[in-house]
Amino acid sequence: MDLDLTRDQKILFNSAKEFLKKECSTSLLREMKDDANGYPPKMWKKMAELGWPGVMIPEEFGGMAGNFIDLVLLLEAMGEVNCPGPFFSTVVLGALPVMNAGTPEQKKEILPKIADGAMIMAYAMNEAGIHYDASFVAMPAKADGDAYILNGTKLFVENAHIADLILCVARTEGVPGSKDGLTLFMVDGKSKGVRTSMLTTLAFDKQCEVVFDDARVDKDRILGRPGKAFEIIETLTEQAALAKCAEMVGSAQRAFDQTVAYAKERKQFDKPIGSFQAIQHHMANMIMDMDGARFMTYRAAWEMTRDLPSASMSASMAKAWTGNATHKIALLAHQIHGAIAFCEELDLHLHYRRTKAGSLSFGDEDYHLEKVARHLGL
Amino acid sequence: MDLDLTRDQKILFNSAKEFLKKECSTSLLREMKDDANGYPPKMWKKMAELGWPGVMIPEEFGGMAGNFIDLVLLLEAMGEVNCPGPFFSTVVLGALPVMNAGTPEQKKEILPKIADGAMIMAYAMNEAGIHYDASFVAMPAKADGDAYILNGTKLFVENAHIADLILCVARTEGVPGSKDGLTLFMVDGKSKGVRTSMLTTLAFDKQCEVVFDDARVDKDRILGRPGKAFEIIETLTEQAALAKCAEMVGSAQRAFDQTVAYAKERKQFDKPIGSFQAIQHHMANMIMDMDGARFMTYRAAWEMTRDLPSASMSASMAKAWTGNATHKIALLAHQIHGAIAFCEELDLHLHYRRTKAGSLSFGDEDYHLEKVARHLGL
Amino acid sequence: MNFSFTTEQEAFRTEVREFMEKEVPSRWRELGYGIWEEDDESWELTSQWVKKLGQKGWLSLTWPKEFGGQERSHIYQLILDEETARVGTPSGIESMITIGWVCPTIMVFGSPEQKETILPKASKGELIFCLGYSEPGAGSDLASVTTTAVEEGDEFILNGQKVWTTIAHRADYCWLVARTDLDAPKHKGLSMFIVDMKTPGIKINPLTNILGFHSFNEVFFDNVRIPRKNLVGQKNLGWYQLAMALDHERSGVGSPAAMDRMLHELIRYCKTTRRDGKFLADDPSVRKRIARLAVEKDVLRMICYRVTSVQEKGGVPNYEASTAKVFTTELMDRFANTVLDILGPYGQLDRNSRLAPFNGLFVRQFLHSPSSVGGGTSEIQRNIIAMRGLGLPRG
Amino acid sequence: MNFSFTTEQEAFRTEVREFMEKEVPSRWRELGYGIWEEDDESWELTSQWVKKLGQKGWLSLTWPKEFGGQERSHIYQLILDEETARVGTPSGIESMITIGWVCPTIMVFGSPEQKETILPKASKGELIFCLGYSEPGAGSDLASVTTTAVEEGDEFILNGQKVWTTIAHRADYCWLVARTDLDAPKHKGLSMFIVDMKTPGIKINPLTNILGFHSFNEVFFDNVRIPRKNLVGQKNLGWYQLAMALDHERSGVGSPAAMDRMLHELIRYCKTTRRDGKFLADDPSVRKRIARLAVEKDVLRMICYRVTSVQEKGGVPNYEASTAKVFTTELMDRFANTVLDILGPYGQLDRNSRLAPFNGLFVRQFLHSPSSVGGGTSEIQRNIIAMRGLGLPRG
Repeated sequence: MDLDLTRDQKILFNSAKEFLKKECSTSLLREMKDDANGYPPKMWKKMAELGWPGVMIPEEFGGMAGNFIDLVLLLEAMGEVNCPGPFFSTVVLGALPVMNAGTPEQKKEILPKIADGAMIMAYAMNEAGIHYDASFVAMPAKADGDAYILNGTKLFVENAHIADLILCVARTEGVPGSKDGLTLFMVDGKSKGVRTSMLTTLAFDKQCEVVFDDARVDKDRILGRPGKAFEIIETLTEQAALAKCAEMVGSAQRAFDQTVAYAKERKQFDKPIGSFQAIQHHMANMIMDMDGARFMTYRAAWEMTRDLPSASMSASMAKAWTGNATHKIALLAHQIHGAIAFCEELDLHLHYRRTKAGSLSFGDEDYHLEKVARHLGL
Repeated sequence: MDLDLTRDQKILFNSAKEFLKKECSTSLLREMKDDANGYPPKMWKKMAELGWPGVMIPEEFGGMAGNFIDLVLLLEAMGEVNCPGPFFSTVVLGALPVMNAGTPEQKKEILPKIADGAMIMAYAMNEAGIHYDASFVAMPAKADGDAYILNGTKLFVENAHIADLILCVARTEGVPGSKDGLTLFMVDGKSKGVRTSMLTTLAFDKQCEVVFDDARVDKDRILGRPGKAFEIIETLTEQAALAKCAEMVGSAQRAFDQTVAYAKERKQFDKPIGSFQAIQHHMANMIMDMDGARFMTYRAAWEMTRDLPSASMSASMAKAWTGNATHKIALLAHQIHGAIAFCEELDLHLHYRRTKAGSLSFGDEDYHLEKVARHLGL
Repeated sequence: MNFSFTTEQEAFRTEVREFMEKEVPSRWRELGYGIWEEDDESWELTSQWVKKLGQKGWLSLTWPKEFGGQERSHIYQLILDEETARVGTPSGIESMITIGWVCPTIMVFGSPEQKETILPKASKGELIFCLGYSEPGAGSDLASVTTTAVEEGDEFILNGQKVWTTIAHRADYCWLVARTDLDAPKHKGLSMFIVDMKTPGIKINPLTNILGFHSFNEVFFDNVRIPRKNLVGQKNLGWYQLAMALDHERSGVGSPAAMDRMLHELIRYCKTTRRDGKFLADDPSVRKRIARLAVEKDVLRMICYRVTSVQEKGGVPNYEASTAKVFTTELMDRFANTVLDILGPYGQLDRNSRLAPFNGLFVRQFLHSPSSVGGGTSEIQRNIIAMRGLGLPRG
Repeated sequence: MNFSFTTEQEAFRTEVREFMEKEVPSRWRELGYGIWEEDDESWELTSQWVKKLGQKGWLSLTWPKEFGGQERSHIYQLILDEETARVGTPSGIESMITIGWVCPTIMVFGSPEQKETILPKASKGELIFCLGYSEPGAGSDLASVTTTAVEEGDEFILNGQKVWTTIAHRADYCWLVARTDLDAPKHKGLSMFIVDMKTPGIKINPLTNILGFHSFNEVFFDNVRIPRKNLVGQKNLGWYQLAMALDHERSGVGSPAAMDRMLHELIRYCKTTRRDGKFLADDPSVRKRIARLAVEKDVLRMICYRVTSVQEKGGVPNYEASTAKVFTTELMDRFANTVLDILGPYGQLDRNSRLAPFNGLFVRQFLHSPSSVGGGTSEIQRNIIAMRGLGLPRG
């Protein structure tokens, strides 16, 4: 038992932070907020050169063959700077399900492109009427000869506007509420009948509304078996929830670090504010939330790398804790900074936004507590 | 709008506190803990002379014709000293339902005796399988000529061991879960077929297990209509919940006062501990909980005196808040006192015990929040 | 003990409510409590609105008649605050500063001329102050301001910088605290001034807040000449006058009514919105969370009513007002955060997203509350509660 | 990064668990974590038990071999702590003091003779210390003790009073801090002593705790003569030696395992107990509360594992140990309180009530936790976390 990073993990983590410090400044974030794409393709290209998009992709497909901990460390580093771009939607929501459920041909087609940084992906599950439970997907996919015709509207599809490939959950059988009958389609992002428009979101991430209007998808563009996508989605949701934890941990850590520095430097009543017991106790609470979030996340990631049956509960535990914990950290960071934190320029609000948005994605506290309850045999 | 007590209310409240200061010392509590009856009959007699048991009973039955606020103030004063005895079970759980649902004859029979201090009452609703919802009462009462035969076991019946009259909820029709079919019997506490034994409880109150073993009750010893007791019970539960709030407010107030005094007097690091910000902020939180609990309780009581339709929601709001708030106060009182609070002699633990026991009686936070939700139209 | 309002008071409430329902522009209802949008158009709306209130005499409801007020009891003010908050007006920081902080202090410490110049116009909504308190080095520790006002003949020469100065770019005057004795202990060398914002030497640098609005500013004073008649009260006693102004400031007793409205809308939404197969209103956890917010909102109401109740008897609510302030701030945090949780992924949607519930109201509320430290952080408020309310010794 | 145990470590866990299952008297399982019953009979049980552990070598698991230890890694200690806590032994404050605080300090600062006299016997469970730290005027501010030890020839003459001295009435020795220099600043005049409890002049006055047990005492010292050889380490450096002992003391890394067991039993109870028409386990609010406890318990486990992880690399966990202590104390509070809420009216039932769930375990836990300030209050711990862990300046 050893809670420290290994030498290799440290190298990966530190070099990622180094890279992002250089490439992902706060002024870049400011630009990207209003940028149509939402990320600088140059940075994405450099990430690809470093092998990031292929972090978990097997070597035979051009990846780094890393494990979930490596992924978590990259996401944590990106979380620290609130890094924009297609990493999450492409790697977590794209590469992982393809690795998990793709045919050898599909893997061969898609994974090398992801590893190269040549393919951007997006994941379209959510619809009106859904918070987190995919079994309520209603959007129909009707068989029509060698193809399916998709009709309906998907929501909260991050990066749909730039995606080469959209993984879209649609119903080929059954009624909303049933786990059976869901199918995962690989839809060309540029294909006819797919229209995207941008949502305005708390975290300035590029989430889209995607309208499928008689969008035609060939029958061989299905991930997993038709009607049997639910299990793939479950696994993906678990992985995505944990990946979000890593982002939130990074984001909260930065807000925390800034606050420690500020508390040491800012003087009021002729003393650094960090010498006041009220501030000290806030910060003691913050570090407990922080450590809890980090190690719950690491543990679940570690269990995932070993395929342990406990990984599923650990991921839900991590998500149930991390959303709240990192929100509290970001909130206290604001409170300790006082009025200055209300200033857009300070960037503290980006952490406040990101941690909250993360906690609302891929299952909130309630959703994951109920999962934990089931794992506990309740 | 005026949140202060009126002159008369102040007189009642202060004289009650004065009386209890003299009559209900902490050494008395210590004795009463192991006393078979659990209270000193002399004190009860004096209370009766002051008119307390008849506080809300109309003058025609020998009472003081006060209102619910007067009752609340007496209970608050008693809460401050964790006063033992039959007041709650006799006045809140006995006099109120008789006033609410009794026939003129029943009132004439019972209320003057209560007002005199000559009759002690107890209320037997709870059974195995019930937390708070009376519709799950299963205990059967079978008609047998001019009487009913009661069989079963009731739990958490405070003062059953000394009660002259036990109000017992039993089922004359229907199945557990149904609101219909419940009947309130007035059972002679000394009658054949009624056996009581003491439960060992957190707050050292005298709660009993009562076994009804072919207990025979005449058909005219019913409060309200046969099978229609549910509404009476609902009203009673509401009143009892609010009355518990008043007790908890008193109990927490005393713990709070002791803590303020201690924080001013106790020195560590050459300063009164009350000058440390951590202690100050604890105490600021305590006073917000305290004020909230008090005024939520007063408001509900005031609305009850006016029979306002909002009183029911206000009572549930008060109970939902007060249980938690007073528990937090008592807990922080312990924490601020440190090791000394772990000493039996200090009596602080009595407040910690009482506030918790109160929060578990007549509906906990969850139960009353659900009531509030329904009142809100959810 | 009495938790109700008189028939006369209820009639006033009806009058206010009807006026509000008719007059308040609907876009304001979506803005959120304590938030006002900052562009020229919305400022125009706001200032017209304040003037309307002024014409009704509602800005000076509790003022003595000699200052053009109606000498109504504080209960009327409470009712007005509640109805203003309920209907969702931007709750006007501009009138809060001018009417809530500046004018009451002028009534006590101001010169006859100051009273005459300021009060009648302010009561009509024709004159707006900004607050020159905070500086880069003086936030919670307000007494450490370093802006100086040096006496020179019949003038004071002002030099220094203020920051977080809300609506400096709109205000007619600045209500400013500056150091007039550099050698005295820090609480004893401060004075208060009324500074005409058109005086030469004042430079305003806009700041953008995290909602993306321009609401506050840096204000630089470079040899700004203030006529002596604009000194408020006594020289070097500014700290004590300011402390009194802070006592007034800490109120905000209308906020539970704003929460009433938000709850009402939230409940309607939950009863009509299906997620994951059921109405939100049928989810036990949603029911419980909303009910808890309702309870906390009423606890806050009691705490606010007590502030009024103390005022009504001629007292100055100090620690009571601090409890109201702390509770309001923290409940607003919890409120917004809880609503975002209930809304799930939809909780992320900000204004102008087609599907944004309440058109993003709670996103803005969520962003607005954590930094609302105007009038002192919750930490400072808790110190006040402990020391003034409970008599605990100074640390 | 590694969250698992080696095969060898797992084998040790199995060994410990099997031993515990077989040897632990069942009545202990109902007592609650950190609670031990105090009467002669239970004391007899406890001291036999400690001796059994001593015979297994489990009291000195991590000690260097030169002191009779096994030089096992801290992970073995963690496993032992977990399994001890899980099975519900009274978790032995007596061995916690002697083994956890006193002996490690003796190893560093003790004389060869002290090591020889104390360590072997202590490692066998044949020798018990009580802790002479707190005094009526010295709690959180431990450095302000006023008990004096005046040097006189080859002895120190001890006068003063200690309080909250747990198991003083059972202990062989007292591990005592006293003032040896009355003129020095308060941290610089303290020394540590090993005091034989049979020395003439010691008077013990029992105190009853709020659970009704006699567990702690007042101890009076009236001209008690301590031989110079019982001075530990250097005269007047006691404070620094004591601070080190406190670093050891703050651990308690087994507590999550105790919570595992409690949760397990709670879940079984909820699945088999119907209330108000349904199984408790079917109540969404109960499910959520239990799940939250389980999450918090695992967060605590991570925090505890980190303490061990730091130790394992040769570090001294100071702020990490403080987070473990604060989190344990506060989670135990929440845990007991939440369980009482879930149990409803049944939550009031204490031991010996026929229907008391878990025979009142959680009532005792509820009573036990709020005052568990041994080793420093949560306030002091938070100061330590902020100052040592984050480098925030002293207030």
